[in-house]
Amino acid sequence: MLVLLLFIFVLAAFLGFELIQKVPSQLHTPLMSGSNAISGITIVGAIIASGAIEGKMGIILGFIALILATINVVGGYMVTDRMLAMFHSKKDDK
Amino acid sequence: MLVLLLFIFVLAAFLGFELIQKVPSQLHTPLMSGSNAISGITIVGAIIASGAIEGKMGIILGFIALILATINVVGGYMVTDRMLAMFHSKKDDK
Amino acid sequence: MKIFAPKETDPDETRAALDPLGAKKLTDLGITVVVEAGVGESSGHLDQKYSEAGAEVTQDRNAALADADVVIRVRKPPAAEVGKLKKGAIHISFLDPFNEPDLIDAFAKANATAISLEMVPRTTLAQKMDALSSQANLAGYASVILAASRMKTILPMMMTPAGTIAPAKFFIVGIGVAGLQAIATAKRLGARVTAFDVRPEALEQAESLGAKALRIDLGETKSEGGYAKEMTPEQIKIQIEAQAKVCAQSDVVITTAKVFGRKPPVLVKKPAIDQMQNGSLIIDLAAEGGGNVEGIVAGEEVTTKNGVTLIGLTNYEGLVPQNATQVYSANITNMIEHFLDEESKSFPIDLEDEILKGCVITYDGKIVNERFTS
Amino acid sequence: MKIFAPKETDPDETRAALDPLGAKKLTDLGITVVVEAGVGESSGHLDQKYSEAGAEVTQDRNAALADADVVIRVRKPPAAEVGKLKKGAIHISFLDPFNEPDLIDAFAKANATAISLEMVPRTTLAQKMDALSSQANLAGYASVILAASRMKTILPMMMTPAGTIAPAKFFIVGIGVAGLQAIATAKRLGARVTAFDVRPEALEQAESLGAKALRIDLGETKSEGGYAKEMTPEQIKIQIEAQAKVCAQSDVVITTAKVFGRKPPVLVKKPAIDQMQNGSLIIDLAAEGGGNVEGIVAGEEVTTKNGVTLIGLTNYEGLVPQNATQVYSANITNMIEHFLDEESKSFPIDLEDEILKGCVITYDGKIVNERFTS
Amino acid sequence: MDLDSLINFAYIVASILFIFGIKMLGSADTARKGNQISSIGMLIAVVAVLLTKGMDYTWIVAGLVIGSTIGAIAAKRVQMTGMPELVALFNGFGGLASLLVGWAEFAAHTDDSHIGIETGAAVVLTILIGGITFTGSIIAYLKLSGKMSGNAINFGGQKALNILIAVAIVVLGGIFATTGATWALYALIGLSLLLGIMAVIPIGGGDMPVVIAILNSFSGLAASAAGFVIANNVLIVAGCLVGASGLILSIIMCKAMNRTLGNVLFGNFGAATGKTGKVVEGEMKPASVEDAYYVLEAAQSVVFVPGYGMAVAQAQHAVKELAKILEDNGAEVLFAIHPVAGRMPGHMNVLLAEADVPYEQLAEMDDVNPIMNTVDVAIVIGANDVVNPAAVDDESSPIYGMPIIKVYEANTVYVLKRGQGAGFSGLVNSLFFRENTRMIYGDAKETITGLVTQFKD
Amino acid sequence: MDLDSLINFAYIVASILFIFGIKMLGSADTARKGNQISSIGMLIAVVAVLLTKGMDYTWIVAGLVIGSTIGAIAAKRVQMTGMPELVALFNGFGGLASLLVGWAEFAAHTDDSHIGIETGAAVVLTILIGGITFTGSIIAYLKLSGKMSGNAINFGGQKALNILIAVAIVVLGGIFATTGATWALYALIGLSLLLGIMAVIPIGGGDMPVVIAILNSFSGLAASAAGFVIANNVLIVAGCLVGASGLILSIIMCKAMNRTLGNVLFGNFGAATGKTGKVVEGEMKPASVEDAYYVLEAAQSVVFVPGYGMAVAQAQHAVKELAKILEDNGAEVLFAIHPVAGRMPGHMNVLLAEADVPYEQLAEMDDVNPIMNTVDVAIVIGANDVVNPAAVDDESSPIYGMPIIKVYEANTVYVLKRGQGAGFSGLVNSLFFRENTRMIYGDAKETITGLVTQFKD
Ligand SMILES: NC(=O)c1ccc[n+]([C@@H]2O[C@H](COP(=O)([O-])OP(=O)(O)OC[C@H]3O[C@@H](n4cnc5c(N)ncnc54)[C@H](OP(=O)(O)O)[C@@H]3O)[C@@H](O)[C@H]2O)c1
Ligand SMILES: NC(=O)c1ccc[n+]([C@@H]2O[C@H](COP(=O)([O-])OP(=O)(O)OC[C@H]3O[C@@H](n4cnc5c(N)ncnc54)[C@H](OP(=O)(O)O)[C@@H]3O)[C@@H](O)[C@H]2O)c1
Ligand SMILES: NC(=O)c1ccc[n+]([C@@H]2O[C@H](COP(=O)([O-])OP(=O)(O)OC[C@H]3O[C@@H](n4cnc5c(N)ncnc54)[C@H](O)[C@@H]3O)[C@@H](O)[C@H]2O)c1
Ligand SMILES: NC(=O)c1ccc[n+]([C@@H]2O[C@H](COP(=O)([O-])OP(=O)(O)OC[C@H]3O[C@@H](n4cnc5c(N)ncnc54)[C@H](O)[C@@H]3O)[C@@H](O)[C@H]2O)c1
Repeated sequence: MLVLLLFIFVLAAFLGFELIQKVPSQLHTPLMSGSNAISGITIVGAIIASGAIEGKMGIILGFIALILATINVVGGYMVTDRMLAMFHSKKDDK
Repeated sequence: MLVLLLFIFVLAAFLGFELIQKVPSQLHTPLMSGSNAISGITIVGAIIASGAIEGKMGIILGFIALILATINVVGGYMVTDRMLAMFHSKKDDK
Repeated sequence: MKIFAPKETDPDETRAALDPLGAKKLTDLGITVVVEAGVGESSGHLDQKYSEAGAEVTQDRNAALADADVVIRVRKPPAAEVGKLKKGAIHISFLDPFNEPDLIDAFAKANATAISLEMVPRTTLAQKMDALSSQANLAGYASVILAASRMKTILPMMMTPAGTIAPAKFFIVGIGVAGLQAIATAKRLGARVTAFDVRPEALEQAESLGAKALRIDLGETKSEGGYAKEMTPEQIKIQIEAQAKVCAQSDVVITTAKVFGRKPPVLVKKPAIDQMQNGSLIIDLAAEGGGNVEGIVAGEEVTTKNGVTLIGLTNYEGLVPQNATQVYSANITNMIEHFLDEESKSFPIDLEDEILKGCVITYDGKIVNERFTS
Repeated sequence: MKIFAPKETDPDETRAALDPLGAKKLTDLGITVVVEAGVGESSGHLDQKYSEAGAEVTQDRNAALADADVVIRVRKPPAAEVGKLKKGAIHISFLDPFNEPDLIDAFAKANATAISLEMVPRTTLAQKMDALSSQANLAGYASVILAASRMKTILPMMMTPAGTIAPAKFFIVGIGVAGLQAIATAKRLGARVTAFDVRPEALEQAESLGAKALRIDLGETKSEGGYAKEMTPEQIKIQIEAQAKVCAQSDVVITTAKVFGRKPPVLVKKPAIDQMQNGSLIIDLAAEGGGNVEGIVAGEEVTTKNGVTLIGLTNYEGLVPQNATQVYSANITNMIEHFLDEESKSFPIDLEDEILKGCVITYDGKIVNERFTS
Repeated sequence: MDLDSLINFAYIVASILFIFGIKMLGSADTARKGNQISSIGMLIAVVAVLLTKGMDYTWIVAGLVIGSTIGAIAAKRVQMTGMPELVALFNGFGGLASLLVGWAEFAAHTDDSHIGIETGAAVVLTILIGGITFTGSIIAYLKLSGKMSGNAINFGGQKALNILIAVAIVVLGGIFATTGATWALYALIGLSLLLGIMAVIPIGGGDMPVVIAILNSFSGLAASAAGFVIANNVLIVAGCLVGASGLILSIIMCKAMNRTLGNVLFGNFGAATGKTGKVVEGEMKPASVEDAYYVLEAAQSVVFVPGYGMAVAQAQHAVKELAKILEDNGAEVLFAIHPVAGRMPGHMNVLLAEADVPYEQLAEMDDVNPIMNTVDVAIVIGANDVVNPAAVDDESSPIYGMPIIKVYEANTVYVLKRGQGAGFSGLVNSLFFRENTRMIYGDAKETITGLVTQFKD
Repeated sequence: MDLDSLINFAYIVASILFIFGIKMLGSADTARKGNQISSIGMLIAVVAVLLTKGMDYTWIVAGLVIGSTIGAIAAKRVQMTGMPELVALFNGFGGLASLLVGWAEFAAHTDDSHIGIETGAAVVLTILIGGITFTGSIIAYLKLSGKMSGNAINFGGQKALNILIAVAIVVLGGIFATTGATWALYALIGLSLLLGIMAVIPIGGGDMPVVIAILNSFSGLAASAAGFVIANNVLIVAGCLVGASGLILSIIMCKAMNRTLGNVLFGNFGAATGKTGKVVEGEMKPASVEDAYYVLEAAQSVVFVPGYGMAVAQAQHAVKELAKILEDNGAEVLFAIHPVAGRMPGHMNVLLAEADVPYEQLAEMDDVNPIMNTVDVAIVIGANDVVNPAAVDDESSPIYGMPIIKVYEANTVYVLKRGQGAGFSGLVNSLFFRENTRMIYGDAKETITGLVTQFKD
């Protein structure tokens, strides 16, 4: 099981490296921000933790984690979208 | 379990797509030949099958598979290397 | 075979029919070459160079004329000299056959073979003998250099600390060989060039040299065999009007529009000239045949009241006589080499041949060329 | 303030000190402008154009001279006319001060301010008034056009069905303003250009225009203030020898080498000329000061025994008089505008000013320029 | 299909969407769509996990609502200029969340048995990476938002202290992983947070974007580590994707700044004993051809200012081609010719005529200066003196009073030159130090050809 | 670590090596090393699997020895020219091996219980893909080696038959996966093999390289499917990598041939009722800029032959630049100027002088023709009549007798033109159909600029 997870990890790592090849500098910030939102995937872990039926401590920690992760996800996607919208409208102008 | 394997498969597929970006036409054949050798990885399956302790039919099939896969692997790598060696020496000439 | 190149009789002619290089080539082919003393004087070739090339330099023109199998020159011969030719001799030169029926008759009468270089067909194969092209090319260049040396201004644009000098504006009418070279030369010197021709493909060619093509809708204007067809009077009228505006803005107008075998059309008329600036130039390369410009005088220079100078030289290529002689001489030697019978060292006239069919005017005592037998 | 531009007295001079555009600019600045009738004749500007620009056209030269606060012209004035100037008047022109001590004294005696345009310092700031540069630039262009119109051959290479015409070979000695423009113009026309200068940075500049730089090891050859230093006799000798080979292969040699304030060095000597081909040209832009070429005669044309023509015009820029006048006029008006006191509409002479310190020769009855006070 | 398989299948779909999302974010045309696709992936992952059997939704709903509200408001309210610091802040939250998830898993492990060495190690990694991400991001946020000085902070013994912390973390991590001792966990949390602070304070404000990119990569790794803790694929994949792509991105960003990653992160770090970083006011800012490409691509008006360097580089043909491309791209293009540009009168005219630049595009200095402030991009090609603002604003300069082409009034100025070489006059050019000027070093022809290539790709 | 973990860890390492291997194979400088790295990966995987507990090595050793011997000998013996077909053959073996592995797993499943729908489906896929790969590759091998006509084979009802086979496979696959019926398996095997044949025979010999690339991708997928059957990661990963990269590669290859994948695979397939494919003897062979780049990169002598098309395209500056690059690359470069090239005497001279091509590189026709047969590459830029061999070898041609530049004597000729346009004379140019001529369509300037870009990258 752990081996499979590791396998997945390794493949994902390579894939991550290959995905980003040549990014125009104007996109550096949006890309960072967008992938930051993805790293909010930890929200899934937080949901599992805060949805637990027992273990007060765990639930509390999970709850805080959930709030933070949600901020990261929701805020992250929205802010990225705002940036990109701005970028786009400038391009469409001409 | 199957889900994890699928996960692995999907990631590998994406990785495969990303790996090949822009290949000079001179390298088309060697690349094909080299990855053909890799597809001989089925040799691992063939070894497992032909190394089985029981099940005659399976062992025979495995044995044939093993021979074929080995040809593919050994021949494939060698032929690729020959091609690339030729290519290289030609480049170094000038 | 004996070839003779006499000195040109026209005092304005600076070219020669043969240069020492050509003489060498012919003697190497096994041909006897005779040149009149002083033949290359005005094109920069001393008699001595001809001797060195293996030619015989003679003072006796008449004897040489009577003796030669082939006589080569640039301009048409004086009528008097046609009779001096050996029977069956070949005479190669520009002949202006459309305007010289008497001369042609004289050739027929003299039983000489007259080859008119104007009539060499414009096929890809015949290009090496195509003297019209080789000379027009140099004429195009020379006309622009002449303009540049006569202008009170420079051609290129210059943005300098003492202000900007605007580029000179050239307008080239007729984008044949001469027109193209004129465009190329003026563009090289940095002028702004506009060009017009009735053949649409010529406009594309002008653009490939960086000129602006003036596009005038004239309806049907097809060309045949590389030459423009004569246009209808209406077409010419439309053209003249559309050109007038461009002329008014131009510092130099160069016209090169000829129509093969006919009088060149008059394309720049007085109203257009009157609108041009004081100090402008008009250079007419078709002046010899009558000119594309109203008021042009062949061989002379006229300045209008409003200060426009019309130049109508008959021989622009003669301004660069050394090169003009070089290529003319090459055209003629190419022709001789092309048709030479290696064995007998003779120039057999095969009237079935595509090229000879076009350019041989008289043969065996008759006018043989279709265009003149009617 | 009243400015007067008399007609040039030298009959060979085609330029004028002011063109209508300049007259307009000055009148717009609130200055009264007077020009002598016919001042722009040879440069293509009718008197009427000056009137239209707001200038007064006068027939009475002497009156105007006596009345003007500033007199502007191209060439140095006849000695007789210096005395006619108003006391304190400013006279702007080329003065050739190194060779005209008497003229300078005359100015001092007449209590006039003599500004010599040659002496405007070559700083970036003063470039708009730098008439040496603006004229040299046009001279460089004109010298090549002159060469092209005098040659028996064309400049560009052409590979044609009638053989290949080789490109003309130019050799430019002295890569200053005129030399650079000559290079640019010859290159534009397709010639092969070799160039030499004693200043190494000039060689790089020639290369940036596509010329081949002739590199001769001469040891130390620094320049100061944009001008070349005079070389030692040994250096000149090495140079002459190295150049001789290039000359022999060249169709045209153009020399432009001046040394500020001194006689130009003789750089092309007889042995080199003797090796050149029949029909070659040598054009000397330094002819006025004595020339870079042995045997040159200022203002004349000499053909050597081996057929090399030496041209020593004193005024190449005069070949394109309209543009030459345009930029000269701009230089002068720029200078006046630069120093004009807007309030009093006067031209105050501040001898502390970098530019005036350089170019004012006499002021207030004295020779004030450091270079001439010794 | 059973529920578990369904959830896992949803995870696969989510992962694929993340992959596409990241890929598309890397190119201008698809970036926005990419972000949306990745957000859909996130939605799928969240919905999927909510399907898990036996969950108590009270806290979940509360957490989601609170978090969404805060996130949305923050994202809406923030000024454009404040975005980078907000991203840093979000990133910190993500890191902290991962830390907490790891901790929670340990806390939920209520019976006294050891959690197992593998999970233990995963918890250690989660906490370590999450902690560094959190405090590091917070420092970055403070520096960027100006709430803390952007200067690099260095003090004696910094290096030693950092080594100490690192060693302690390794030791404590080992103890916790093997024994599961709670005290070790707490100590670890504290030290990780401290390490995050220590790592970022010595880095100057100008380098913060790279730091955020790195921390972003870390927050991905933290999520991935958390995924190992709770054995969840989508966390592993998504986190790892972010970890890897974030690393590449930060390397790319460094390259664009002509720096290396090591130089950014440790440049000040090692050599830091007492010496404080000096912030040069107005430095020459280099730019890459790629940077310029993106600005040019969006420019509506471009003015080229050629000088002697264009002649030396023989760049005129390439320049003409670039001008053509820009025009085809919808920009208005002019060539502003200074009268003394080059080394002879009309030098630029000769070159541009050779390259067949249309006369209409040649503008005189006096015509172009008045409109210069409406120009998006001015490209100075091997010109120097003729664009030196000293002629306008420095009375002590020898060229004071000379008219110049006022490129500095344009929105953005790119100066193409080979290096620090002076012009004909030998003067320093203050244009190069202006806020809106970027230097593109290298032979002008190479640079222009590079730009042309960018447009063609 | 237990043995199983160790093996699995080895698989991870092997997979990583494969990833690097494929990546490195894609670039000329690293290709050979990449192949070696991937072979090390293979070795690791094989060693790892041999560690599996409870194996009978008899057959294994025998199989390895036999296979290695055959493979090695074949690889050593083959002529350079025979390599493509050998690769096809190997590929087929790989596919067959996968098929057999799937089958063996089913056969080994001795008890009578159903193997399970998931494994069943995996077996079906393995057999299907493996079978197609095997027979498809064999056909490709036969076509390439000339043992079978390279022509496309078409017959009436082909399409219907193929659809029938496909339907049958789906049905049988369903039956087998759900019931595990052995007869269904055999039928499947047969049909898969048949489908492979049917798929490849309608494709012409010239397209075989693409077909092999596709089949290579298939053999990877077959291995991957086999991996699912025996639940083995390294098979899944390596197979899938090959599957995906092979697909991309075949798309790239199609692009280089100006074709689409669909066009190659089904071009003849659909429209094939009775009409037999016609093989034009001597056709115009298009090439891509990239192809030309690789040839030019290795060329020692290059002759440019410009014509009127260069003037129209205004390509002279780009040509000059390419010439410069080629020279810097060690090639000898000449421009062969035909006296009547262009539309006026000296037309090419004007253009090349404008671009500042050194006079030394301009060669006259008569000087260049004698050395033409020593020239590696002749590049004809928008010239047509002046290189038309009809002038030399076709007495009936109107231009017979005109001297031409004999580019056809060069090793390789690239002709740059926009399309099928004729020259001034309007004649067909047999040069374009020669064996050693490749056409690069498109505006000459674009093409040349493309080549320059290739060299710069
Ligand atoms: N026009 C005239 O008639 C004339 C005559 C004489 C003097 N001048 C003087 O010359 C100056 C002209 O000003 P300018 O702005 O044109 O030129 P400039 O001030 O001389 O500057 C040229 C710049 O080009 C750069 N450069 C050189 N080669 C290059 C290459 N291959 N690629 C990229 N950049 C290159 C140099 O910097 P790097 O070395 O760092 O690359 C240098 O800073 C004025 O001072 C003017 O007074 C003009
Ligand atoms: N030199 C002279 O003085 C002169 C004068 C008059 C006539 N001619 C005649 O002109 C001909 C000259 O031969 P040539 O080989 O130079 O030219 P050509 O035979 O006319 O062929 C030109 C070729 O260039 C191609 N082309 C046009 N535009 C192009 C572009 N933008 N990019 C790429 N290719 C382009 C055309 O094919 P696509 O349309 O398919 O692109 C055409 O096949 C000879 O027949 C000669 O006799 C010469
Ligand atoms: N086949 C060959 O190899 C070959 C050889 C030489 C020339 N040519 C071609 O033949 C053509 C004509 O050559 P040329 O220069 O000797 O021709 P030309 O001297 O007879 O005429 C000059 C030009 O004037 C143009 N013209 C005629 N009437 C006009 C009008 N009313 N207004 C404007 N322009 C007018 C013609 O179209 C021609 O372009 C050119 O296209 C040239 O390329 C072909
Ligand atoms: N600062 C400015 O803005 C400015 C303005 C105008 C000119 N200049 C510079 O001043 C320099 C000279 O200009 P100029 O043309 O008026 O100079 P010039 O007319 O005095 O001399 C012409 C050229 O001859 C060269 N020369 C002298 N002796 C020589 C010898 N023995 N052999 C070969 N060449 C010799 C000089 O170096 C100079 O290049 C140029 O570099 C020019 O760019 C600068």
